[in-house]
Amino acid sequence: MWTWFHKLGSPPWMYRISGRILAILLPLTVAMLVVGAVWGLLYAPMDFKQGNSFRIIYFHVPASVVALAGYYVMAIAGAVSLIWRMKMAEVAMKCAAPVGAALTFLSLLSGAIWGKPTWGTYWVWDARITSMLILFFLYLGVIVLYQAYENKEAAGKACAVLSLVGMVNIPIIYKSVDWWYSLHQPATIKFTEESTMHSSMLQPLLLMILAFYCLFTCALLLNMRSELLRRGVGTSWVRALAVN
Amino acid sequence: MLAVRGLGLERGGRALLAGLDLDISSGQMVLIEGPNGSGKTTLLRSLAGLSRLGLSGRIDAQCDELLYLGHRAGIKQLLTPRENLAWACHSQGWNPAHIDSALERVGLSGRADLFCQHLSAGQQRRVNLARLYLSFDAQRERSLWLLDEPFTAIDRGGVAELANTMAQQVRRGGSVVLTSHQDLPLDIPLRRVVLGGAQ
Amino acid sequence: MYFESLQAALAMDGHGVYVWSVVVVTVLVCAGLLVLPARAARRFIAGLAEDDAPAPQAAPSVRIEEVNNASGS
Amino acid sequence: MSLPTPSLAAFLSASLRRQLLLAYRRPVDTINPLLFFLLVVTLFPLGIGPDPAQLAEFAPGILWIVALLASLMAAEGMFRQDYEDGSLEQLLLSPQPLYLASLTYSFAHWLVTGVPLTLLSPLFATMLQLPVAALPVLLASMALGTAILSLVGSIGAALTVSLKRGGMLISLIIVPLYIPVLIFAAGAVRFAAEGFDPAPQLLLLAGMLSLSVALAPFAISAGLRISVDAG
Repeated sequence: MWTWFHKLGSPPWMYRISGRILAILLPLTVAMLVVGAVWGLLYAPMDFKQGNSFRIIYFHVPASVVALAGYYVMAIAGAVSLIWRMKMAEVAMKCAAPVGAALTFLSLLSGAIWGKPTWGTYWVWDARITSMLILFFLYLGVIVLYQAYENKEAAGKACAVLSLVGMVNIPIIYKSVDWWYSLHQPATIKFTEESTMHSSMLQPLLLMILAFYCLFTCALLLNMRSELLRRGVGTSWVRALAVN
Repeated sequence: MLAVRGLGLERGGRALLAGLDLDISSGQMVLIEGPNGSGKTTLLRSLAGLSRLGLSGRIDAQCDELLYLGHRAGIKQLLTPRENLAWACHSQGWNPAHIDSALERVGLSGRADLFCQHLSAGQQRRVNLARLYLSFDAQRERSLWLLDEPFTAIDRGGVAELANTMAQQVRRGGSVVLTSHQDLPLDIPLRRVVLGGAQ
Repeated sequence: MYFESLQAALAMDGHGVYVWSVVVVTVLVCAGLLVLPARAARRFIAGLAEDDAPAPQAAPSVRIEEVNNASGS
Repeated sequence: MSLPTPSLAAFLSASLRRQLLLAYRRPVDTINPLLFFLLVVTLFPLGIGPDPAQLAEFAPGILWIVALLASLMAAEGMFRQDYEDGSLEQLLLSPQPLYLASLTYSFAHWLVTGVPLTLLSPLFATMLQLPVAALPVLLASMALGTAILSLVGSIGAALTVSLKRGGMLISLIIVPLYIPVLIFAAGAVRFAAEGFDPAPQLLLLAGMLSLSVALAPFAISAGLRISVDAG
């Protein structure tokens, strides 16, 4: 257990292993994304209330789910880096932030585009979209705080603290926004209720969610590799890479 | 009192020092020397526990009292010297009854109730130095002073008085670690740690 | 396939613009997430090969000396 | 390190007295947020029209948004002076528990910004035509809410105090965390104004306050340590 934990903290080991993981996971992810998208776009039946625009669900919901999960990944990595002073966890935290922010952005954009055919307007202060917007700000806060510190070790620590504070707050924020939405717009269109979804619609959605989780992992690993290289300037393992 | 093992310091991607072993025992005076930018202040701050970024190795402190005087005086401009020192007393558990004598020893008894913003730079430094006397009067067993350039902006008489107090602290069994550009007007054994020497 | 023709799939009863623009955005974001860091890493290694990075500087030495300037004793 | 701990209660009360004394000698820090509150409250009728019914409807939201911004403004400079003059270093070196010292800082900050805002809020509420019946709830929500804002704001201030351009950054960091307070506090006042029972929202605020009292000092302490180290 401990040797494994130790290895995880070693940059050359992580660089090598992540390369091997990516060699398998990356093609798999792309395949799942393509299959899931084609299945959802062309083969799944249409939702009769919303028509074909409902197919946006196959991109919007996976992006939202993984963006939220990504914040927890980031915060837990931050906690590990603070508690066990593990550099690798700090690298993971730093690299998870832009990936999560990009997925949150995708979720917001697809939600806005979806809003047009559904509500007739691009932006509706719906509970889900509002929560995503706040999540986007939380991600931006971490990214900008990291950039603002000149000392990157301090930046990592400060961002770990901030992401933990955000993690404690996320459930409160989500609950409060839900309550706020029910207060102001009682029982309007609630369209993405999973319970009413037919399994032929649900299956491609589940595949897409899995694909997005894999996408997050791949993007995180790729970012970490690039960050490990940058931090390892001058070390023997990075110079060995240059020779090959 | 303080055991340093394999200490390495790094700031801004530049190694300041590596593999420093240093034992500071009771009754010892240590002078950290070196050119500007050689890491004197960073070393002192890591000994105080303020600086942990870019630090490797171990620092074990076994003391009853740790007093650090840095570049930034920790003096509130809108408080009087007496009020400033009263908070220091509460924070460190010193006896506030000694404030008057401490202020007298730094030559500020007439200005104890003026706002610090009306004092000169040297006087403000002396308010800070009064904490040394408060610590001295508290007579703690294992007392460690970490002083960053304590003689800056102090006049000649003040320097002598300060050096004398440090000598007394050491004789009593306390320890002093300081950085200084000046020659010390001291007649006690000291250990010099020279940073940034040639390879 | 759910749709009868490629035209029907592209049009999606008038919702095609929205659905397919989301697809385009998703593809762009996914590509950006995967390609950008990979390219950064590749360029970094290429840059290393060109100019050999300077060896890490050893820390300056520390000298500890005992001075006994007790004048009287 | 084994340092004996001098009387904790005496230290905490001395710290609180010191913060209050400093605020008293530099009253501009206390008065500025209040003036800001007054100014912005004046802007709203000019912007959306003087119709009393309309103002009354928006009053809970306006009052709380402005309180939030005023609190944000006050939070920004909270540790700035102490960081620059070295008081923070001395605080970190003190053998006293930093957790309680941080809590004292936030409490003092609430006393000099949150409490005056709370006390003056009925005046501003009357200017915005909020029904008198809602004033007690407004006071309660302000007292609870500004305390949470002070604690959460301290986290942002602690994390950004060593940065040169901390001002913009602290808004980005802190505003998302303020949102639940805004929703429940403005909701409580709105409920009271419309004749519903605001107790659940006030209880939720109280719960959030307990949570922040318990957890925020950890984040504040960690933030201060990082900032002093990075400076």
